[in-house]
Amino acid sequence: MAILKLTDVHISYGNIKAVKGINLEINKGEIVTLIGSNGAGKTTTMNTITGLLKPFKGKIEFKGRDITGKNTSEIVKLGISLAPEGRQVFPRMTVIENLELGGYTRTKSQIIETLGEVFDLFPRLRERKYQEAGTLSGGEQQMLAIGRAMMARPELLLLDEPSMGLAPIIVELVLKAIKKINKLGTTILLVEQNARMALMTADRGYLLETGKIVMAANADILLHSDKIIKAYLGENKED
Amino acid sequence: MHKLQIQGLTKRFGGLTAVNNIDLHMDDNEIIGLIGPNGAGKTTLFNMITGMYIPTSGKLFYQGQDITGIKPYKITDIGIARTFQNIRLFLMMTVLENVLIGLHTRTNTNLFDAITKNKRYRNEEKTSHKRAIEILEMVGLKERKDEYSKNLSYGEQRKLEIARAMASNPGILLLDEPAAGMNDNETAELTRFIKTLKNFGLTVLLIEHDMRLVMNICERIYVFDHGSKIAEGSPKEIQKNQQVIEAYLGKGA
Amino acid sequence: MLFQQLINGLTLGSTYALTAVGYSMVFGILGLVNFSHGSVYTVGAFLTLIFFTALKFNFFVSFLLSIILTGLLGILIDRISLYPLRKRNAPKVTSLISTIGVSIFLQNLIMITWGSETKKFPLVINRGSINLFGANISTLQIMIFSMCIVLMVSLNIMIQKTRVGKAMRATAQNSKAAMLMGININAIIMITFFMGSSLASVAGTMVGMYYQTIDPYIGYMAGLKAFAAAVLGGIGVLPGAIVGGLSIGVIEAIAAGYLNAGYRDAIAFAVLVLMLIVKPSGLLGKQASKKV
Amino acid sequence: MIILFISFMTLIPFLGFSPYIMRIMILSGIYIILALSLNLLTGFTGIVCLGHAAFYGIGAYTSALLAIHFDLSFVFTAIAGGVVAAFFGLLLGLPTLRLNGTYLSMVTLGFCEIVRLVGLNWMSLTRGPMGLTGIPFPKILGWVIDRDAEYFYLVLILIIMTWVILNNLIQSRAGIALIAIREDEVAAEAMGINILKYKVLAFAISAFFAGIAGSFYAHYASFINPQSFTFDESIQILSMVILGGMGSNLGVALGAIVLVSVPEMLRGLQEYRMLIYGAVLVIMMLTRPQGILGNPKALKIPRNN
Amino acid sequence: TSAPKQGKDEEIKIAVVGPMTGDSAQYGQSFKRATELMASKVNEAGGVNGSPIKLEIVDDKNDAKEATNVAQKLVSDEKIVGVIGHFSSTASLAAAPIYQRAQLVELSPTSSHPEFTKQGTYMFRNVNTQAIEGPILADFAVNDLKKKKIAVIYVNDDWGITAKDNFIEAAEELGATITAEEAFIGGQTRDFAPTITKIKGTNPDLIFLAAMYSETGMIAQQLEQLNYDVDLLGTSSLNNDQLIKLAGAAVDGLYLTNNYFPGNPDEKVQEFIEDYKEAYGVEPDQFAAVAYDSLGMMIEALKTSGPDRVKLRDSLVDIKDYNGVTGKTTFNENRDVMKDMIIMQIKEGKFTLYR
Ligand SMILES: Nc1ncnc2c1ncn2[C@@H]1O[C@H](COP(=O)(O)OP(=O)(O)OP(=O)(O)O)[C@@H](O)[C@H]1O
Ligand SMILES: Nc1ncnc2c1ncn2[C@@H]1O[C@H](COP(=O)(O)OP(=O)(O)OP(=O)(O)O)[C@@H](O)[C@H]1O
Ligand SMILES: [Mg+2]
Ligand SMILES: [Mg+2]
Repeated sequence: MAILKLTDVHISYGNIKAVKGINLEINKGEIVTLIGSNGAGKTTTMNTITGLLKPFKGKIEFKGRDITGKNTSEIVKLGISLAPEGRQVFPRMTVIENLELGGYTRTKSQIIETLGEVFDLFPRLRERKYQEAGTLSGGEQQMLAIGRAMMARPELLLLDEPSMGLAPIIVELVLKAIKKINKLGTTILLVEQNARMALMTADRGYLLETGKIVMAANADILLHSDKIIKAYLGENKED
Repeated sequence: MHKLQIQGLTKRFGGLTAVNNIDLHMDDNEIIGLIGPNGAGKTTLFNMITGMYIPTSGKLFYQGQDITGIKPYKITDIGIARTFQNIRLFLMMTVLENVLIGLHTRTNTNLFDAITKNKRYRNEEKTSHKRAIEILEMVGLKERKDEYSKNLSYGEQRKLEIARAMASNPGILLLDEPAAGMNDNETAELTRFIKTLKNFGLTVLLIEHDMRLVMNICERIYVFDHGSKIAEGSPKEIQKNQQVIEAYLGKGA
Repeated sequence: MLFQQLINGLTLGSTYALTAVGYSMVFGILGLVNFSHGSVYTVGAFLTLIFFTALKFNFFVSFLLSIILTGLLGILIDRISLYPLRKRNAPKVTSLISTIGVSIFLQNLIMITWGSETKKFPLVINRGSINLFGANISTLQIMIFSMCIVLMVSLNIMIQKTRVGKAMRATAQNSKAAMLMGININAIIMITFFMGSSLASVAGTMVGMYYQTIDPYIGYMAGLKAFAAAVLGGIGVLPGAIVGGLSIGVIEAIAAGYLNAGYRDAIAFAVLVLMLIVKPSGLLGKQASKKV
Repeated sequence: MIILFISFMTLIPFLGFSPYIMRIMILSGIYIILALSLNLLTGFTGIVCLGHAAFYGIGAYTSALLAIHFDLSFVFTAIAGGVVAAFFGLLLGLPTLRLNGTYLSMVTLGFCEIVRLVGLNWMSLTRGPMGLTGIPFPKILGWVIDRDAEYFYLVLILIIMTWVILNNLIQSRAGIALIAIREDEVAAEAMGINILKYKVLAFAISAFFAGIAGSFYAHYASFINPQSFTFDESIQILSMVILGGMGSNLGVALGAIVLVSVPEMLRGLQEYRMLIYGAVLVIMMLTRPQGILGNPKALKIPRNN
Repeated sequence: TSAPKQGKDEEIKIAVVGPMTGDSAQYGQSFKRATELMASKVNEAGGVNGSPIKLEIVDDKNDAKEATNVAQKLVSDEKIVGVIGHFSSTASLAAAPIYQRAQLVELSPTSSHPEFTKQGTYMFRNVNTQAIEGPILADFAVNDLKKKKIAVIYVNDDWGITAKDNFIEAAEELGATITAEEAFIGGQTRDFAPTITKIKGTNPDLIFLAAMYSETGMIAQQLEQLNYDVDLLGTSSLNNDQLIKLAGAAVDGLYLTNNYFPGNPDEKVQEFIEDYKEAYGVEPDQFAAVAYDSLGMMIEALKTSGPDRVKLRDSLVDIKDYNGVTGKTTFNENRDVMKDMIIMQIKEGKFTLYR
């Protein structure tokens, strides 16, 4: 059953139409990736799912419930969590306070439990527990943003370019973690610039181009599609 | 005499040593890579070079001139330009205006010229405008020149930042993760672009986590970990360096 | 005499401090200076007076009713004059002018409904006083001062330790991210306005009792001074508001007592300017760490 | 277009408006200069100045005192008023090296109060609350300005001067530098912009024109006292800028006209007047948060913050 | 100049200007109420030579700039033959040149600034200047109360400064010493504890207050809170029941000068108080009384001059011994008034005649 379903969703910024009628479905337990070049509308779509933006047309359903136009806080309480583009940490709060806020909708003991898991995944964050988030390095902030989204233990986790700014060794770690939490029952929607990596992690993928979905298929099919190879993977074959 | 020379540079934040006794140098027309795990101190080094942080100890020389502790705006004037890891565009200004600001240090009409709009002023206006358009063309943003920069997508904003930094016609260009937020194709395009910069005679210091980009274009690479330099050498050497693999590259690379 | 002047200054300062806390809270969350705060303070004082003298309620009932109604007024002000602007992402200064409009409106509304003449504010607390080192300290002075300290401590605990407090700080630092945490920022903003405004009512009532008179213009200078106090202490930092308020009160008392009463406000502002130049983020404010 | 407009303006005194209307127009003119000058500071540089009335007052007092005691020509006293105000602007600009945002606004507010209170208490210079009376009519090259039409032309000339100078300034590299500072100081500095220099410059130029407006006012009203240069006055000028649309010179000029005229139109309402005025202010902000001529696009969400 | 042609029952317009809003609005309200009372009385009795009086109440917020705007507006309205106002000397002074140019009478019930009537030939006032009141107060303090050490608290505006200067000059001439001279800013200062503490340190026998009633009330109460018992002396501006309502026992014993006394058994005065109370539910204050008389005099003058601006001025100058609620009034050659003054004292919550 589809846990998330977007039907003919249109999103615009004033008169700039960023997303022009997309249909998208994610089934429970899947990892789905959304790929596309700069400005295709990936972030716009993610922000709309979490209610930060309101679509001017179309319908968004989560677990069969219509959540179109609902407030972000309500949507989050229903079980969707986003690690946003550009990290958006709380700059003058410590690392641990940031993480605790990630679990705002949960109880204290639940928070403490998940906190341990996040720290195990990113030992650097444990080291910097009491550092103000605004003074963390770029990559450290990215770890914090991912960790904070995990703190909510959402049913659907949205990750907008989680690998951005992370060292290769950490990227590997994050991908592993994504697979792991997915196994534990979290559905994941992943936006990635690194299409190869995303498709290797995901079960299914959508290709977004200038606000429209142009391809939707299983990940390995996309990975071998000529169009994708040429436009997104091309070039790098040599190494 | 090196174009840029760094001697024993250190930066502490309270008890944390973010950059620890670093020596580093760059020569004319080199493209140098700077890599290392998250929080290794790479951005902090940039901040010291550009005068945004005052080093705890150590010295910086640009073309033999001591530039330690000089104000950021003077550093730019001297010839070092940068981009930011967290994009910092002038969001409420158009793409073109952003680049015009980049030209600030390379223009010199004074208030009197501006108020009277004299010939000198009008000539300079024309040349700056032309130059700005040229630069935008190079990064492929010419079509969007009148768009507010906040309306660009993440990737486009990155390109604009590079364009803006290039506008000051720097002796050294410091790029902090320029490929972050770009897909493989765009990264490839960026790779070509940075290579052309070299042909224009620019010297580039590049922080990047995208190894394909780094290995492709850098002549030499410095590797930091926990604020210290752990390796230095050609891409080939670095890729094989066991310490670097363990701390940074991981087995996937 | 110096000791007496210090006492005078601390009491005056406490009244600024109580008002400053409200400024500081709203600023802390929304990053905007709510210039209607001074008028809200006046409304608070008048409501207590009206309930007490015209409707003959018990004083504490009157006080409580005023606190609640003034709190609700705060929410109303936000809903009418700020919320629509926030929704449209208008620049912060726009909200500033909007709150100034509200302030002018409220002040004149008070004047029309209750008249512009100065009114007697009954002294409910026994006027007993103690003599300490030759200085005269009244019960009321002690009460105002302790109120200030209690509020400072409890509010600080609330902001730092409770869930609501954390949500408030999160909203202040990044409202978009706060929403993503599941925080209902509209509710948080309402709570903030309610608390800030009811504190203004507490301050207004206390000051009314202390001076035993009120008029529709009490909020004007009090508002300015409280704003100054909040900034001096480090705006958004609640203990800072208290420290700032007390400092300005003491400076004024000393200036009036030893220098020239005509210049007392000028001296207070001059010291404020100098202190800010020395410590640009206020006495207790932390210099925003500049990571680039 | 512009020429048409200006020639229309020159005709106004011949259209037989009552002295009262002429007075309102001349006052609007003064506020247009004030709003334009504040726009440089607030609209372009992003400094919310709560003390503009202080510069206005300093200009007024300087010019009035020079005229009363030395009987100098308006050209000289006005420039002197501007220069003295600019000097204080420069002083106030210096703390911007360390101060920002609300803290800086507070300093400007404090400055405004200090100037007013000094004006109120320095009896020997300013005659304190009694104010300066008998400020002579403006004299320019022997020509005495004492009729409404003449005042109207004088203020018109001052507006045009202010407008042209500020407009050219804003379009120049200095102007873009100011906007860049408003948008992101760190990035602006990385572009080679000397932040302190430009902020001080903005303060000084802004204060200069406010000082000129002040000196015109002093000679026009022939009576000034510290009451005319309060914090409320600063707020009034700031409201004009914001209502008109920060960063739009035409907008803030309109803002000035509106905020001078509205209270006049409401005068018949007696005690309800200010009540309505407050409400009007809120409603105007709500209907056009970006200001009358501000750019509506300025309201969209910045992507990264 | 010829008077505009006017029929018998065409109304005569008189403007009443004062602070209807702003922090002095209560004084403007007194103007408004008193003049409306007078106007309706006159109109009921058939108006001035058959023409009804029409008042135009205008707000100047007690602000100099607003005052000039108002003045300009009023002079443009040809129907207006005279102006009662403005309230403060500051506003009156600022507006004076405009009235003078337009030859419109500006009769201020309250402006006591010495310069005011020197601004031109159309300025009148219906209040003793401080040059007259100051010496009376000083004489009373030194010779009657036998107080030699006097502290002064004054409001830092034109009125307060002239009041305290005139008082101090006269008092020092009579051999008194001034122990302290402390200013406060009207409508702004509410906290007097530091000032009182300072004055207490100089140990005076009497404090002279050049202040309005609202601040006087606060000063008296704060004196009491600080347990400081000292004699107080104030000016006629304190003659307002509100003072007693506000400060109660704290102002008991306070002396003040006056020319309007509600306890005056004179029929005229009692009738005025009755009518005022009936119309507005409050007792008239000093400001109401002088405004009432000011309009009364203007109407008296209009009876001979007719609705003509210039003639009105000339006939106002000629008014002799107008018998109003504030006593007998005559304008001197400077268009200032000289009114007799009485001394009152507040006793057990009442204004009582002291001398
Ligand atoms: N606040 C905004 N106002 C106006 N236009 C916007 C805004 N945000 C995004 N856009 C435009 O909407 C389109 C989609 O942007 P979006 O950020 O969703 O792209 P994206 O796929 O996430 O790109 P990237 O990979 O670069 O992050 C782009 O053309 C962008 O310029
Ligand atoms: N202003 C500061 N205060 C405290 N700590 C800081 C500050 N700036 C940086 N740091 C710390 O210094 C270390 C180095 O940070 P820096 O930003 O230089 O890392 P980086 O190498 O650029 O990492 P990344 O690849 O993640 O961007 C980090 O651990 C960071 O938390
Ligand atoms: Mg994106
Ligand atoms: Mg970095």
